[in-house]
Amino acid sequence: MSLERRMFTRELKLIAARPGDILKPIWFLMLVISMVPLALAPDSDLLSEIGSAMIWVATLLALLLNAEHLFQSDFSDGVLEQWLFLDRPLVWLVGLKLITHWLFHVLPLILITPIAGIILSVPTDVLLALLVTLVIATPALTCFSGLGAALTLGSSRSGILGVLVMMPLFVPVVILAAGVLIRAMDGSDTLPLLALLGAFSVVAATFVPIVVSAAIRLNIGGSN
Amino acid sequence: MIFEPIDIEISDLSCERDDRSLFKNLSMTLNSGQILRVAGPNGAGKTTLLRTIAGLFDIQTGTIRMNQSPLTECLQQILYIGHKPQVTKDLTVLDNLKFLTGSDEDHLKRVLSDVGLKGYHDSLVKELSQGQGRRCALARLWCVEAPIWILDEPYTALDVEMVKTLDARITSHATAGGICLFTTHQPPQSLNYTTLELGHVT
Amino acid sequence: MGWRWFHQWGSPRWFYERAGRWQLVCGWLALTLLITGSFWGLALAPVDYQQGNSYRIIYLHVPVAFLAQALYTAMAVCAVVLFVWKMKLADVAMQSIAVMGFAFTALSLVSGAVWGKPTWGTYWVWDARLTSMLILAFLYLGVIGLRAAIQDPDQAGKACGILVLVGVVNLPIIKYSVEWWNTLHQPASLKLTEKPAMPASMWIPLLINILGYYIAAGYLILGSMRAIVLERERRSAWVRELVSHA
Amino acid sequence: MLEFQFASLTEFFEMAPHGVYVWPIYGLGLLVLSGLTFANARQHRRAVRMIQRNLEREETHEP
Repeated sequence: MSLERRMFTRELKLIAARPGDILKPIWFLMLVISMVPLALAPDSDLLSEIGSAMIWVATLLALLLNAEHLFQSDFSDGVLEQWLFLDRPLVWLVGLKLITHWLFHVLPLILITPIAGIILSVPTDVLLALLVTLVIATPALTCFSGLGAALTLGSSRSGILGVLVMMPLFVPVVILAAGVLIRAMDGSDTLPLLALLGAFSVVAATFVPIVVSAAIRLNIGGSN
Repeated sequence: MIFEPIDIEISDLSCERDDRSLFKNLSMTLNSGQILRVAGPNGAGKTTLLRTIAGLFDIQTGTIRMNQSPLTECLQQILYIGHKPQVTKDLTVLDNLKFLTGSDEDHLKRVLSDVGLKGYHDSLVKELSQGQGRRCALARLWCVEAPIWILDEPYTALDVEMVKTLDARITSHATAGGICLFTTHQPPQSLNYTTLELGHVT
Repeated sequence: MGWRWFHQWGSPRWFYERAGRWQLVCGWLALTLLITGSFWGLALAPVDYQQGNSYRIIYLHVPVAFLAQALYTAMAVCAVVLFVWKMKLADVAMQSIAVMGFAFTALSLVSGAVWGKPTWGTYWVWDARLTSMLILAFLYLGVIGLRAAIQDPDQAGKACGILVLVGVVNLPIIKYSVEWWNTLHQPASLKLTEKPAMPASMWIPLLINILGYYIAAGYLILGSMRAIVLERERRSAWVRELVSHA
Repeated sequence: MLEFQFASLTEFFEMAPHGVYVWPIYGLGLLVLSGLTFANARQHRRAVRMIQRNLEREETHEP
């Protein structure tokens, strides 16, 4: 069995062993979304106007929450340092890990957002735009939150620090996605912005794994 | 199987941690078939030396070469088992070993019975005792075909029988032309090894 | 040849001794410039015919805002030096600059907000410049927080270096996206444009203060670097000797 | 070109109508600059004292 397939099956088995890792962010997302009408007003016009933005922010938080597990448990078990002895470059393995993370941990979160959209009475066409922006933007977000997780591996009580450190870097993505949603709301052309968002994701997915592997290498070198 | 002849040349290796010099100007050559025990009191830098040779720590000063080429190009030749568990608690014994070694299931089951974990292949690692977990990590010694073994405290939590099994495995590895470096506080009885004392070098 | 000046920076002792003198020079120079510039700006510069006296805040706000952005770049330069030449002093500089950078960013945010009150009638508007300054403050905080979380100073330095480099690549993207976002959501009516023709009696004190704040930042960074160098080199012979004679 | 822009010192301190905004900001600026200077000096002093303590401890341990 090739190393790539081994990593993939291992990830699947880990999910089967710890279903909470996937369920908790979804739970979190739905909980935050349910809080919005309670904190604001059950007025559906108001909700539909801010709903898509709320879902975006909540997804962002949920995404960062589950990125914390990306490397932490493998690092403290000493499995992560074994990656260096496998006959693949570390960058490649990091890239694979980020891809599996996106597939198994981020995609479920995106798939749940229509339900969140329905309960916040977001109009269907906006909801569709929301889904598209999430699918296009999350690769970049996954890479950056992975970097946050990798940078804070070395600190014993990192907790939410990875989130705090990486959040400012999400600004361009959030702004572009919001631009798409605004245009979708008044029915104008969203394609140019989506292309820009996609470009950002592609660039991030190309370069950030290199930085992530450097950060991991650094933290392995410092632990004992 | 017999390994290609291999040598590790360490020259002028020095390391400082937290402003303390752990070892200074350490030079030695390890050849095929050699078993080296790194000894010394706690904090003498045993783990640091092992991790440096394994390429996990950056070399501060000095060089380590394997068969004349720099260390970083030869990491696949190394099997490193540190004192972290090296296994994932939430996975079964078999799944752990499958991922790390890439061996097939039948071979792994044979290995597991060799290390006294027969019938445990479907157990989660967190259900095992500490010694059994250690056996699971050490089972990789029977699967991976790396000539250089670097084992940090491999004897911890092992019973007498497993210690003997491990000694035998290390001996057969050295006979096949492999190199083994290890640390331990209880000197193993049935093993022929040379010792490097750390902590006395000034 | 000619590289000695650069390699000297690798020696903490050389730096510590020289920095003490530079610090003194910088301190007095900054004090003189700042007193001159601020007094000129506050008392001698003519009143702005549109904004009245509230514009006098720019003699603090503009230099500090310049510094806030320049210091992040300086930090990135230090990160490059740290990774390319493995110079520990660059890491010390990074640590000092992060704190000073955050202080100046916060100061520019507060002064900007207070200036906004008489000018726009409100303390905070989501103006492009204020917003990117706010993000910059968070970036600085991230660097400080990451440093504080990792125990080993070498490792903390490298982790911060990575973060700073990623940040500096992102900074222009953040700036442009925030500007674009600003035009998307509100017409440019609130945007405050610098008047192109400022009389000399207005911009000369501004220039003096910009220079003054830059030198003051240099003074503060040198001071903080000296303290950190002393702390990190506590085991070395020269520090022991220095301290026992003190 | 360089003349005092205010009729009196009181007017200068009032800076009507924006004195409430201008003066606190300059006060804050002064506070930040002096605070940082003070913090640096304190950090330096503490480093020196820590090293001195270490030296003393070593002397008592290793006669």
